[in-house]
Amino acid sequence: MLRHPTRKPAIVALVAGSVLLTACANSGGSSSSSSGASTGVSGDTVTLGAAVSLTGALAREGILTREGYDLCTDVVNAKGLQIGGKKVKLAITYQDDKSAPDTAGQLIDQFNDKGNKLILGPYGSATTEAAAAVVERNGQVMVDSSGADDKIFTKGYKRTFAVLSPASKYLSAIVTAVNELATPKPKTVAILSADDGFSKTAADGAKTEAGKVGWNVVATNYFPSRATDVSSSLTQIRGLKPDLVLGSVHLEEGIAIIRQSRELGVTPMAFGETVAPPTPDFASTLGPQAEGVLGSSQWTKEGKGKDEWFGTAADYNASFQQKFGREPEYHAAEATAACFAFVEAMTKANSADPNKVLDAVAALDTDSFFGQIKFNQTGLNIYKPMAVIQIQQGQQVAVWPKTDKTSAMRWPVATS
Amino acid sequence: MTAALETRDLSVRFGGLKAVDGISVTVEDGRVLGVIGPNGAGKSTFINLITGQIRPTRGKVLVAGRDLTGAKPWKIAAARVARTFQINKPFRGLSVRDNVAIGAMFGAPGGGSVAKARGVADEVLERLGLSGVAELGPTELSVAHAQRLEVAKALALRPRVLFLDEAMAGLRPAEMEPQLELIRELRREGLAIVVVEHVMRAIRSVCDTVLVMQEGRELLTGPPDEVLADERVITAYLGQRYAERQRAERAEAGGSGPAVADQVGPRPEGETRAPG
Amino acid sequence: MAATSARPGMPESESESAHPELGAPTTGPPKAAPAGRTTASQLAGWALVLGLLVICLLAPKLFIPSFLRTLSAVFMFATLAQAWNIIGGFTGYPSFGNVVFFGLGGYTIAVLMARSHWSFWPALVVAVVLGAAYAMLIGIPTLRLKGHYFAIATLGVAEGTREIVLNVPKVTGGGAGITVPAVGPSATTSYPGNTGFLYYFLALLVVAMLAVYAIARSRFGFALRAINQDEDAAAAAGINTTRMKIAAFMVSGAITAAAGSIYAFQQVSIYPDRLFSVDITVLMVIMAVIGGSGTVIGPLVGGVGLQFLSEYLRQNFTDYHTFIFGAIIIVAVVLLPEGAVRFASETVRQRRLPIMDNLRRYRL
Amino acid sequence: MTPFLQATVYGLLQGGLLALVAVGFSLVWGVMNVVNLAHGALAITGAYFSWQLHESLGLDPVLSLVVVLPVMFMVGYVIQRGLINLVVNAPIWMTLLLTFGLEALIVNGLLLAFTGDFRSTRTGYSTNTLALGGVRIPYARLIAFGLSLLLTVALVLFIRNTKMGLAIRATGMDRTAARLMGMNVRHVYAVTFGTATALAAAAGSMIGLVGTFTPVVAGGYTLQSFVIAVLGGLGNMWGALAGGLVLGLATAWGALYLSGTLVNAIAFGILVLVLIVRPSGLLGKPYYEARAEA
Amino acid sequence: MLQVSELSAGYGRVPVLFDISLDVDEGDVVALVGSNGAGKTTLLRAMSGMLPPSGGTVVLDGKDITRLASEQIVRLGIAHVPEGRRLFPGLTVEENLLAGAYHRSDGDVRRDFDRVLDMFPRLRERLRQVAGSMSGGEQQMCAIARGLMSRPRLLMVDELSMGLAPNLVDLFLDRLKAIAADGIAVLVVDQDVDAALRAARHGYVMSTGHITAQGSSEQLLADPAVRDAYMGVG
Repeated sequence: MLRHPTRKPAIVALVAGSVLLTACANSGGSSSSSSGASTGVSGDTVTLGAAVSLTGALAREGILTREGYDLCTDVVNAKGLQIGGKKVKLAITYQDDKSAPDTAGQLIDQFNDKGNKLILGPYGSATTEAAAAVVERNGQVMVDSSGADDKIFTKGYKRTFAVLSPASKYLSAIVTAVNELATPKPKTVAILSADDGFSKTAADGAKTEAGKVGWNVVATNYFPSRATDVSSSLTQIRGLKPDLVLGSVHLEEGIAIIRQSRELGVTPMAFGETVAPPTPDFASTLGPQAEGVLGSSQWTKEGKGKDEWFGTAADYNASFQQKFGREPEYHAAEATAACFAFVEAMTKANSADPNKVLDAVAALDTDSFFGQIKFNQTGLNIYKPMAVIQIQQGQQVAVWPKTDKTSAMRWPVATS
Repeated sequence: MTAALETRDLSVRFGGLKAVDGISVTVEDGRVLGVIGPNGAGKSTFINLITGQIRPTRGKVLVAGRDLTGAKPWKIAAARVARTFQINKPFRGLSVRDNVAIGAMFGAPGGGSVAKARGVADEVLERLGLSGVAELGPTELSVAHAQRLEVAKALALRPRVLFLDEAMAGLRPAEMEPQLELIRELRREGLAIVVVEHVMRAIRSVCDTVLVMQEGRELLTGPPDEVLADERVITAYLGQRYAERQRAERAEAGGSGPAVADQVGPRPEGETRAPG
Repeated sequence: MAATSARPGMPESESESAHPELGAPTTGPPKAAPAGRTTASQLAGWALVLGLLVICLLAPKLFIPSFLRTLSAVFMFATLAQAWNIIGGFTGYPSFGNVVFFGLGGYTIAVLMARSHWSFWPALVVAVVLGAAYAMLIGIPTLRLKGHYFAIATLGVAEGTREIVLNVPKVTGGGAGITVPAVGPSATTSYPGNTGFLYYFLALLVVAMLAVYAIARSRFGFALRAINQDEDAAAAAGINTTRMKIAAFMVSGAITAAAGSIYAFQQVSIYPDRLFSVDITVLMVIMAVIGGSGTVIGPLVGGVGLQFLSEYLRQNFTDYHTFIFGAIIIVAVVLLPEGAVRFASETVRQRRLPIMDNLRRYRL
Repeated sequence: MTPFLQATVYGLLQGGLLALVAVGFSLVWGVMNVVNLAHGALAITGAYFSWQLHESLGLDPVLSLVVVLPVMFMVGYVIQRGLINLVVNAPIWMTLLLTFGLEALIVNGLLLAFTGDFRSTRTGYSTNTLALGGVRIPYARLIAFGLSLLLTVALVLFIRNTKMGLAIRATGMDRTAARLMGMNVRHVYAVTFGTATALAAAAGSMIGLVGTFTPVVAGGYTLQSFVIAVLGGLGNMWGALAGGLVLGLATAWGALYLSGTLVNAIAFGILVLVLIVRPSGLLGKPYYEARAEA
Repeated sequence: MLQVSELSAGYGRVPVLFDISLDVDEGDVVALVGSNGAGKTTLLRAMSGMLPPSGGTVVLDGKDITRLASEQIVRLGIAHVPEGRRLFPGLTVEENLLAGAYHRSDGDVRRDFDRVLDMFPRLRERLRQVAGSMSGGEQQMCAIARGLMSRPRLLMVDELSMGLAPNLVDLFLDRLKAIAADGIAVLVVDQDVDAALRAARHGYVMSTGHITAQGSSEQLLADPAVRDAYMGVG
């Protein structure tokens, strides 16, 4: 028990004071040191800022995104980046947004203070949306690699560009592809979706598209985002015997749909899912069960585009494999593509000044390993089609669009 | 005139156990009722029934004629009924003064501001000779002071009815006298006081009436000397054998003198808690 | 005759407690700070706090913009810790669901501003009132529970409330989140920017600090501390324990809801996963406890210290910061179980570091 | 009718597995009054352990328990003896915070060691199902369910019929008296925690067998353990099993007849309701009730 | 067999025991009596390792056990039947008894089990009953039997008669004598000076943390000064 209780406030105030002051002094001092670099080039290095999720719920995809960014700096620096007549080094500074949108926004501000005006997007729609708002306010420029929710592109932001297709295309691409390639064509489709914004937008897109091609959507069923048990949804649609089951999902729900469908005897002609099938974990986790599952992908190694940094999609595939010992999936590719957009724009503008880069990004019209890149008014890549892949013999092969396909789509997929 | 405190047929059962069974008492202003009985007789439960810690299953509690049966403890306190606990319950994080002030803040009629309550607390502490330890924490007190603190906390409510549950426990004889004198003084001031005690001397020296409880029921009620000499009480307390011995000794000595008055009963451990 | 054996409040038999600490001098920590009267040293302490406040008010001049944002997060968490302190520290009811008020406040703002086109300030008032009302609603049944049961019931309420928000997408946007109209023609209140929000959060922190300071010195605060120490004795002293506990929960809920409101406006787009994240609750508790729960200044110390620490770790240990933070929490819990503030005052009082005392205090 | 039966069967199977996750959590809570927020993280550690053994040695996840159980028992033993025992007597939020820190440490440690990739322990039988009319029962889940029953029974037998089990129960009821019987409470607590950890790890192995996992899902299993432990009554092994089954059924039926997005709401609704209406749980025993502050 | 020399102990800063010395020999029943709050329970706790003494020694069979933990002390042969009995309320009588033999690994546990049941036949009828649901007398039987299950050299019983019907007290005192006759030393603590001293050969009287008198039971019962000291408050 404290003998002199009345003295405590003084002591604790002292402690509080010193803590606060030390903290103020430290943080203030360290972050104000490098604010001079408005061109983005300090010395012979141009530094891009990237807030990615390294911990928290999005950690997995965040780390994949970082790999794509890392590959970009490796390749670009190996080839040598020339800006303003001199050779500069490309660097990316990473911060962990902890999968939290507020932290992502805060990080963008911190980048701004450190002179990082050029921002590579975080993983995920919520974090990207938070980042985009701050980027706009600070006069930074962001190339978004994975924030696909259409909502981001309806807000009139002028400084955020996305190399990727928006969420509404993710699942509808499978509908288009199947309608184009399948015989016999499916007549009924059930859509299963996670209840987060991105997934729901994708599900809505597929629903609209299915209506357009004349299929009957027999069920649209939602489950909690990041669920690993979707059995109830599957039990509900089993009796409806849909010809096609579409999942608007992330990896874990995507795996659960396939796995539990096999368990529960849900046997449509085929399954199609967003996000999950192109991810390496999908086939490795599911093994033979993954056979024949269709997936939408932002990128395939069969893509036809080509650029001077990364070569063709196949070349990209090779360099990624060399660095990481496995094939890239599209999260890495879209990350590299976002980085590429900056590199290309800086080269074109011959400057790393954010406003010049902004103009150059906006005016970009270039081919790449990721396909052709040109942004519209809202910042979306107008050329960017989705690709559809299928798992065949444990490998993902491109089946659509026809121009990029390596194999014919197997249809219907024998399921047991 | 209505009595300060009256219970009618007050009873509670826990499952099959009749912990308190049909107790009716009346305590007038300026009177002291002693409650005695062996372990598990239901003495503390009886207090808890009146002060609202436990709701009775049957019977009535009247405070100055007002029916407060089953009222919450703070309602009872607001009706100026204060109590101490058998196991001291000081507010450990607060100074002795503030421990006492709390009662004045909330229990006293009309309540009071912190400053006012501290004033009241200082008065009470002064009266009880605790001024010197007002700044200490309650865990730093001696046993005697800790017992006094409990009384002080109760007095800060400016009670009309005061329950003292084992306020003498652990005290040395020299320390006991001031405590007894305090009770007499409060009685003179017109408080109705209920004393639960194992120290028979205390019972004999301050009580007007003694209620003897056994197994939740009233064994008998009467003036202290009479009650403490009663065969039934001796037997209830000390068993058949001891009672016989006492009788034999008394017969030998010519049958005079108090019987159990100076005896200390068994400790009342674990009596307050209801089963379950 | 010398002293007797029965120690006040600690009878020889241990029958009143299921897990008595054998031979320990006290069965629990001094849970609440004695409410001091105004003394010179106390005034000095508060003067220091005030000085810091002035420094922080001048922060926009002193610091660069992103630091303002960091600072507003610091203020927000200190506020949240302080709000938790009212119910958890003073009253002794460890709510593990306080984030529910944060989320409720945020969603009130977002829904009113986005759907009903209210401006921020009236919406803030509604949010605060709703925060208090919700605290009452859930407090009436849950505050009858104690210890772990209360903690888990409130946790369940918070998680359940998030699920409700997720399941009414027409109102809340569901998992897709909801966007406060902050810019452009649909904006009902102009967006205050980093500096603005810094002041909002600072103002709220000051309100929270003053509220807790006032509570600590008021009858209400005495009632809460008495309840924390011994609810039976508190009731016997005339305290309407039910009403006081609910009132404390309401104040805590109202302040937390206000923080959530400002946060939602600052973030523009909000999502249920973040606004009802159990991590935010845990941070409140950690900050209050490691700073010193039940003291006025402890949550401020804990909130400021830990938020800066976590920020520092995140910036400098990009991959390992959560790992390190976890380790630091473990060490802090073991070495500073009574909080930094009490540790500091003990150190000053005893003129030595009472680390071993702390280690011995709660171990088996 | 078939959807109902299917949902029921599936709910029971899922509930059985969740019960196995929760039974150790409930044991620790009941005996030591410690709410272990790192419980889910320990389960996932077990999942990685078992997965690693399968990947590198081709060990079947059920067989791998021969290694996983004793090793994880030791891990739990050390955690309790070296860490949690230091704050066992502190106010409850201290143990909550300590175990929360432990959870952060384990989850991020796993993330650093194994990355965030989703893993699954894929065996030859993991794709097969048993079809009974329209109702299908996946073998892997059946195995997991069976193991859950088996381990629960084993735990009950251990607690009921062994000297250490007696010590665990005795210590949970009266620590002081247990000491007077010559029981080394530190050791008994550590054994309790070790047992709980081993059981959690066994559940983790099964999680890997029937589905996928990654470090960040740990928290979800802890939350479900809360619900189940409260439903079943603290420290009550059969209660944990019953609680798991009730939770499994409630969420399966709720998702079938209400909405798939409501499963979590249902779980937490049950939690809050049980706490308010009957804090001792469905099968709560009075002596734990008395012990458990309610 | 057991020597306590100048033992002191307290709670925190409050001293409770002052230089207590006492001896107990094999086969003895020794009574420790004194009024409420005299420090009897604290003394037993200090002897059985539940409360670390601040000074003095406790020696059992020539071995200093002063600083040992209670779980070690019971292994060395001191069984403490605590105040309030402290049975494990949710365990059956049988389990409570086996808990008493927890530290033993010899083969005689079953035999001792039968012996204590012979001593308290009532318990045999209650073997499957949960201890918390028994009457006070039955609980005391169970507690003493549990203490005996540890095969002690010294059995310490705190507040033997608490909450017992007077006629039961006699039964318990007889049993304690029988136990002592088997060569186990018994230290019985009670507030009922008459009962405890009649059962014991020797006795110690405690008052406010001191031993104020000691001697044979007859001496103590006859000594008015002791009676005064014991009555304390009178």
